[in-house]
Amino acid sequence: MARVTLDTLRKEFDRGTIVAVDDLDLEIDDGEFVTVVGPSGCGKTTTLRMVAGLEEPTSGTVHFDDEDVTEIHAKERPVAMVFQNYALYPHKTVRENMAFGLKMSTDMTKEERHERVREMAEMMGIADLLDDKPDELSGGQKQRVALGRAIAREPEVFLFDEPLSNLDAKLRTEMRAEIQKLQKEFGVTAMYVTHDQEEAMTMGDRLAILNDGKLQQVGAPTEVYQNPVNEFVAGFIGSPSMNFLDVDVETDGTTATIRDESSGLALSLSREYVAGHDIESGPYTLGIRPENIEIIEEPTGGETLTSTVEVVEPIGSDNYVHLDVNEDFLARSPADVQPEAGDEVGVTFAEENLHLFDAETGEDVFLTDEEIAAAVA
Amino acid sequence: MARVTLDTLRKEFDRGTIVAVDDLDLEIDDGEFVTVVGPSGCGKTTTLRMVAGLEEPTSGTVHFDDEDVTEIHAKERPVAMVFQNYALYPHKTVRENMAFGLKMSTDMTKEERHERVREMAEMMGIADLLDDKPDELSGGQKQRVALGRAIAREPEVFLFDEPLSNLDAKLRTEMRAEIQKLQKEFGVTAMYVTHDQEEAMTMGDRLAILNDGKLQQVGAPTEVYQNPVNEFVAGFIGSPSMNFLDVDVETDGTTATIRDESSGLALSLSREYVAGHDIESGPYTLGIRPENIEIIEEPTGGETLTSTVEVVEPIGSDNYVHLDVNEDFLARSPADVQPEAGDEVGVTFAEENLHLFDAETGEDVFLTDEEIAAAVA
Amino acid sequence: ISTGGDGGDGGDGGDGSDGSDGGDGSDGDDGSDGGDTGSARLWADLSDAEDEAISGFIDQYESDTGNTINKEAPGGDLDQQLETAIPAGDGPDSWIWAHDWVGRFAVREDPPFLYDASDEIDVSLDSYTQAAREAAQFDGSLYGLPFASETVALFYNEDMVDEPPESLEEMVSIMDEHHDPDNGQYGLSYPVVDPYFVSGFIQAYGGDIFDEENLEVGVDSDECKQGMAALETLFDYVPSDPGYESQIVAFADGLAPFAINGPWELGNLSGEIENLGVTTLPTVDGNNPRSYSGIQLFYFSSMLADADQSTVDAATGLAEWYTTNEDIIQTNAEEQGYIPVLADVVGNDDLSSEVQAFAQQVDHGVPIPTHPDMDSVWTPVTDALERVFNGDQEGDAALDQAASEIREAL
Amino acid sequence: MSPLDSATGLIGGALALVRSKLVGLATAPKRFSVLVQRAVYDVRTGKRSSWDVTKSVIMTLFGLVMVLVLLFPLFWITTASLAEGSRLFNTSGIFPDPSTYNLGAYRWVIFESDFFFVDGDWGYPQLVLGGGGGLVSFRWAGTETGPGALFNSLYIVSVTLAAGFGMIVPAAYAFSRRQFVARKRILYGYVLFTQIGAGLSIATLVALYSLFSSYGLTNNLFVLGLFYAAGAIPFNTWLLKTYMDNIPVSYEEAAMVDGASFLDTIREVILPLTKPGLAVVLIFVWLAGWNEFIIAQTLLRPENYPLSVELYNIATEGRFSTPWTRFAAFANLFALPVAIVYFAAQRSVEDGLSFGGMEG
Amino acid sequence: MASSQSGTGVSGLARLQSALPFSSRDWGLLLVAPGVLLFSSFMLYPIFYLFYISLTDATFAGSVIGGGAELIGLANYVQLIGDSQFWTSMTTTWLFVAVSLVIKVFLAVGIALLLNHVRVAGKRYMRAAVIVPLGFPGIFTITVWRGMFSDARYGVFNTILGRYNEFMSSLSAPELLLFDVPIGFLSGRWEAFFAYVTTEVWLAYPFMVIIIVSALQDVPRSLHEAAMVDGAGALQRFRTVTLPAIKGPVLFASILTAATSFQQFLIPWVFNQGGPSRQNELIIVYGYREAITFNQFGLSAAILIVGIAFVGMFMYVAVRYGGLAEGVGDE
Ligand SMILES: Nc1ncnc2c1ncn2[C@@H]1O[C@H](COP(=O)(O)OP(=O)(O)OP(=O)(O)O)[C@@H](O)[C@H]1O
Ligand SMILES: Nc1ncnc2c1ncn2[C@@H]1O[C@H](COP(=O)(O)OP(=O)(O)OP(=O)(O)O)[C@@H](O)[C@H]1O
Ligand SMILES: [Mg+2]
Ligand SMILES: [Mg+2]
Repeated sequence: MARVTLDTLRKEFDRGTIVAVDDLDLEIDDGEFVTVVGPSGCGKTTTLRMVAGLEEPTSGTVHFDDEDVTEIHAKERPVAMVFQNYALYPHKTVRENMAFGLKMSTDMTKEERHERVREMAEMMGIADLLDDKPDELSGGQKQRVALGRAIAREPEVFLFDEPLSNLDAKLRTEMRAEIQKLQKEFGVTAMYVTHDQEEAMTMGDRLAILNDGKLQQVGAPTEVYQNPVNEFVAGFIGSPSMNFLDVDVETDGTTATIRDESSGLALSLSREYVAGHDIESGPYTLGIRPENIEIIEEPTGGETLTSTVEVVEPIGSDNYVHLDVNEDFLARSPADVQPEAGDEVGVTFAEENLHLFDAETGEDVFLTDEEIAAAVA
Repeated sequence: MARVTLDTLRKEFDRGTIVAVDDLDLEIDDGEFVTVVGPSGCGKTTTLRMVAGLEEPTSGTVHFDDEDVTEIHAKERPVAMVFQNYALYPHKTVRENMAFGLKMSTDMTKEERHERVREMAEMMGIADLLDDKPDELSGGQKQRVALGRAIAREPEVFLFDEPLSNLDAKLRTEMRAEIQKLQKEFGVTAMYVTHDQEEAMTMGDRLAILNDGKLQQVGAPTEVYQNPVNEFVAGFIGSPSMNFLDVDVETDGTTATIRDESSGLALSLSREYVAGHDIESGPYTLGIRPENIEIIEEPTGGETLTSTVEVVEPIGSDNYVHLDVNEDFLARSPADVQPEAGDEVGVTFAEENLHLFDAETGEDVFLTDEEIAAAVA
Repeated sequence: ISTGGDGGDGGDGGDGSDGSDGGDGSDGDDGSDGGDTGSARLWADLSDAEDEAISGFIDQYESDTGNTINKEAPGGDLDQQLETAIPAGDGPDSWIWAHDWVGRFAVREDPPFLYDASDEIDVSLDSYTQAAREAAQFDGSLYGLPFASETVALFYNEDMVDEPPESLEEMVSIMDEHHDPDNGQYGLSYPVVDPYFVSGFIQAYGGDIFDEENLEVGVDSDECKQGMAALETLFDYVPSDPGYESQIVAFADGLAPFAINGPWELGNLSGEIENLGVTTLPTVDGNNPRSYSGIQLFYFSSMLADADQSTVDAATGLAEWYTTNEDIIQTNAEEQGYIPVLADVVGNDDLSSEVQAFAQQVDHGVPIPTHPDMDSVWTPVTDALERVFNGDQEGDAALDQAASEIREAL
Repeated sequence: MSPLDSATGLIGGALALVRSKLVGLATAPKRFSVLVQRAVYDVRTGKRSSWDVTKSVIMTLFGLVMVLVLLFPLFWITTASLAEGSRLFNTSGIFPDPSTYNLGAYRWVIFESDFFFVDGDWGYPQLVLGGGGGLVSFRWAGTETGPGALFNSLYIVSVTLAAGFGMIVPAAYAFSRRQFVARKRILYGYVLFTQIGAGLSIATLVALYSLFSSYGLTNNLFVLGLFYAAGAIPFNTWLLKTYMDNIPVSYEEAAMVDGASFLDTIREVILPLTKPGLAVVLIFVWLAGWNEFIIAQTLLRPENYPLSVELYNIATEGRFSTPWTRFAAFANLFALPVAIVYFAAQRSVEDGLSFGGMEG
Repeated sequence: MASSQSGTGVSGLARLQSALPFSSRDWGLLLVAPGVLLFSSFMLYPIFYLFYISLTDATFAGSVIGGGAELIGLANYVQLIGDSQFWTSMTTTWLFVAVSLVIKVFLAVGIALLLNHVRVAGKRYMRAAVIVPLGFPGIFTITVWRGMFSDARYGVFNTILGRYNEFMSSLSAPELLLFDVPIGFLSGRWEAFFAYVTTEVWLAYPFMVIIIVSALQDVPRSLHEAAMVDGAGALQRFRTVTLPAIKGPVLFASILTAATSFQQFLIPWVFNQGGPSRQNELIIVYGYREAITFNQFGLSAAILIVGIAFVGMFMYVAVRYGGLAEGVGDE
């Protein structure tokens, strides 16, 4: 219903000593669902609060469509927000909670309000809870009420601040689907803050990754997953996360070898690969996703490296194989690959699944500066 | 260090109106790690508390090795417990927190205690926090302290009540490994309550599933995953969870067909399969795990059924494909299977991956009563 | 006789501020000063019965003269109320209290507290007894008019005492008969650490606790010490709490043959003790105890200095009328136990035997000194009495100490 | 939202609370008997050992005895208020002879003292024909002597409550939620002065009187009410601030995002959530205006005396002694409503005085 | 602080309304100001005035109100320092504060624990009953206690002790266990002091009990259970879990009630005017008596100023070092 544009949005706390959000540029299309992820303290909540009008930007602007709302008070912005702890008014019944926004921001009659609330509640499957107080509800029910309350107002922008983090896994999956369904149904523009991998990957049309107040990358989840612009994004997106190894690359322009003394890794890259990428000699950080690692139970010696199995965790469909390559080196193998702890196994990975990051800047060395700039637009 | 035996353990609350734990029999071997899962309110915590001596059983006994400890007070049992909210003494430093149990239950000198605590802390990587108070610590650090406190006492039985549920995903993975490592290192018998799928599957030597106070199944995680004894266990274990369909089976003894009108499912079972299992005609609930569903993007008509794609959720390594078979019907396909929402696709699954549950009792129809009984021993 | 202060009989009027009942405008001029009728404020802190009685008289006065009297009971300690109200210009025109404040308030200047009414008073001061006359004056100024006096005398329970004792020895021997605290029997009810109550015995040998005329402290005189010794013999016969309420109950419950107390208890006690007798305090070595007596006055407040003449007339008129009206004095004596100070009524045989006993005791006694700093006397003396009563100190030493404290303070 | 609304709301709430509490109290014996029956049953069926039950019984008895000991003075004086005569002591025992118990003193307070109406003159009911709304209406004819001390007390307390709440609630909110110049300093000053108020009244009595009278403010119930409010401000502001600190800010934010204005937020969210805190403040502010008598007596003239002063006057009425039965009866009638509210509001008081958040 | 940003030229009300909620805008001061103003004019101003009086030779109320007093500098304070009664009074007051505080704390903790114990049935009603005394006016309860402490043999406490003696002697208990009735509760210095303390404790315990009970209820059960599993017995659990949890609130209540105790006036006044022989004159009584009985208003004002200063200092220290400042909050 509204395009949200953040223009060099900046928020400092404590007289500039803390830069919570650092000149953020982000455009969210009308009806788009953008998830925002990043480690704790990276400024996700602060960004959201500036969009909601709960926090005044230090500089920069927020536009809804073409209107500059930076100076507009929260209560006048067409946004709805779902808080992490739900923030349901504990003294009001579910009905009153849901009707409150309508009462405040519309001039519907009481009957109209209650009618709307009833509809909403039926849609969310909480119609028979309307007269309960929030503390009589279970977590999932509270969550639904909080959603219902937000939706009832028919906002143009939906803001979610880790709305599912207090729920258990099962409920989380359920609610996730529900939120997506509702968002699509109403076509509302949505920003969704989370630090849950799965939510980040599955929910949004696009994914924005923040670190330390700065935007790292924006893009479709699979795009971000497959082509992370830097080591941070690569490590942050994906669960279990990408394995990293400090390596040295030696190249003569046509062939190249990747080596790591401590793990005994040695990998010659194919000519095509070297030709296709602009590889230089030097120290790099190599990245490889667990699912891209193949474990050879009976090593033949031709593998990329050999290692000892530390632990094998069966997770039903697959096994996590912890390897002694470095700390937390993990491979995800099909359930039928079942080495014993202590076994010596071979490990291979295909060069097309490799990521090489600049040891200093952490940037993906195969990307041009333009590509990196494009990743955050 | 001790074998824990629960014998028809029962706990009623409110004068018998609530049966929190219903005649539970469970034997945990010396040094074994058993995870206990089940939906909220199924009696996990209550069971644990009875083992710790914090709750008095209504009937039944708890044995540590051959000693009946049912009547023994909590403070005299050789158990350590890690609480969900850590329950660190807020006014004591980390050192004092960790030393408290030693002070109470051993007659070590102060120096010995501090020495032990220091060792422990170094092992847990919290040596430099020893003089901090709990509220100066982050969640993960608190968790470590709580663990350290429990371990420092060198208990014979370790009890964990959802110890990781307050942590974020990343930290959870880390702590999980740490707990396992420590448990193995000390060889302590452990009971671990959780409602997190992944923890349940990866952590325990055996997995015990409770529902409504009753033990449903005990066994190695993969065993439980692959051979759930009933619909409850099948649905509860595994994430995303098993898909269920109400079906009718028609059989003449040598061949059999499974049908479901509403979804158009029709599956002829092979002769071998029918011969190997003792199938009768009638209504059943069919269960199939998401990863066992194959999606054919260009349906040829020979599939088990055809359906419409609702949503495709990329989760990086795989895609979740939501199908319009019934509510929440989910297939997990490799990342390269990427149908569009709205596409008509074919769905097949192999008969060896099928589960058939009695429509009434929910029990796996292929198991004999003896097998079912064995599953809970 | 109506009782004051006890519960349950329900027949009394309200205790509090009656306000005015409204002058009904009948301008019956009396002979006093002629001219306009005025209104005056009167403060009084009285028991219910007293209050009811005086209200009646005031009504009478109002309808006789057309003046209005606003009688108020400010509650709490009247002197504290006066202390603040008068300087603030919010005080009463007149108030009723015993004469012991005359000196204290008379010396106040800037602002003054009292009004010298010598020029306004038409009645001859000779109408009053000499003690009363003197009590109303200070340094030659007339600050009020007296209408009653009071002192303490000996109450006895006729069921326990056949013949009221004449001397201390007789009294002691009767007390000996009854005193048995372990079985809840006592010899005497007597608030023995209150200088007012015990002054009679201390001064029995002729010593003065404080000699007002010469401004001399006499409490450590040999005479006073002798009197103290006599008093000490009584200490053994009273309940161990010298507090007023603890004492009176022993007599009121019929557990003690004697009480030494004032006329204000007549009403209560006659309700509780069937055969109540009152007599003068017993002689000590043949000396009559010289107890302090208080003279009840209508004080004239400095409010009158700036007031309309009509107000002055209303206030002084009431005082003159009330203090000289024989009917009133007689009625008050009968009903309230007021001891008359109007010369014509004193010695009148119509008075009840109780009142006569009190009157006689007044005759033996001396008026309470009105020196402005009397509180600096009372406190050390009370302390000394407490010490002796508690057995912390000998009588003589206690009086010596009190005397030196007083001299220091004055 | 006017302070009046909130005050009536609170009082209404308080009454409801009292009622529920009294109902609870009335049904307590029944619940108790159920408890006992269950215990007996449990012991019989071996669900609980008899030692276990005995321990509970002993602890309960212990608690009961302690409560009785603690409340003994009130019990004692209440029996005194029922006794004959006016003496406090009873040489035959601690309690007066029960056969003499009567309600005379209470009758005196109601129908003769100035408690309700001056001189206890209640006026009388009157039938009015053709007046008012209907043909026949019933009304109370005013008394001749005017309203008594109760009304003065209520007037003072209303002023104190209105002024107190009007100043305490916004200030507490501001302290809890806003930053502004000198915030910490003022708050610190308040904390320092929380307790100086109590003894201050006596300390500054004369200074006060002199100041009041020089500004012509003596004998003014309204000003006195304000004065009490002033004394109650530091402590109660601080108390309420502490309470509000524990209310998550996200409720306010949620309301704001819901489109509520500042005042809406206060009315719809802050005040309802602060209820236990407000209840405690209500009680404390009420007591500040209700019980004080020294200042009142100094500043007021008799026609304006509130109940507290009247009570004190009864205590000092006799020249040397107190008419105890009347004093006790008066005090009981005076304090009982407050005590009952206190009793009923126990839960709120405990919640409102929770300083658990104080540490860390 | 950041108010300059909101732009000028907007009307005051609009500014107020458009003000973003949690930024640092000074208009919060507007909400606080009325209270500060009222408090200052009715509470602070009189204190300054009192201080002024303490610098004059005012003798009785009239000279204060009428303005007849003259400035004499610090003479009153000098006189005070030389006054032995002042020192007696100061020591007695502090002793009174200290002793009553200690007893109060123990009693209140005991009551709170008992009335929060799982085994006590109907504890909510008991708690409600126990706090009822807070609702009664001080003048009333104190007068009643005065009556109970009568020295007379038939005073309440003496009667009770007498019964106790009878009971004990019927058990032929040794003399040592008997009391020498009647005890002169109000006539002996220490007996009277004891009576004051008892009454003060009774007046203050309900407040403490409420606060402690609130604190006890905030202690998570799991802490007790953790200690139990750690092998701690009941006493140790009390020490490691309960005590630390109630320490803060107890300290808080202690500070507040101690400051009130310091200013206790009615108890000594009603009981025996600070007697016997002025030995138990708490500071306020002393000041009051100098003014009212001895007409030394200047001196009295000096005493009271010193008293107020002491309370102020006490509160300052308590707030500073007692951790109360955390209540002030610097989020
Ligand atoms: N009101 C504030 N005052 C000072 N610093 C603040 C304030 N709010 C946030 N910060 C700081 O700004 C940074 C970003 O905080 P923010 O809450 O936006 O992080 P987040 O990404 O939401 O983290 P989380 O995942 O833990 O919720 C943090 O360093 C935080 O400490
Ligand atoms: N003290 C109690 N009194 C009454 N009922 C209780 C009590 N403790 C537990 N129950 C009930 O017993 C049942 C089992 O509770 P329990 O806490 O063991 O569940 P749980 O499996 O730990 O659940 P969760 O996953 O929510 O922690 C629930 O129905 C609960 O309501
Ligand atoms: Mg956040
Ligand atoms: Mg649980």
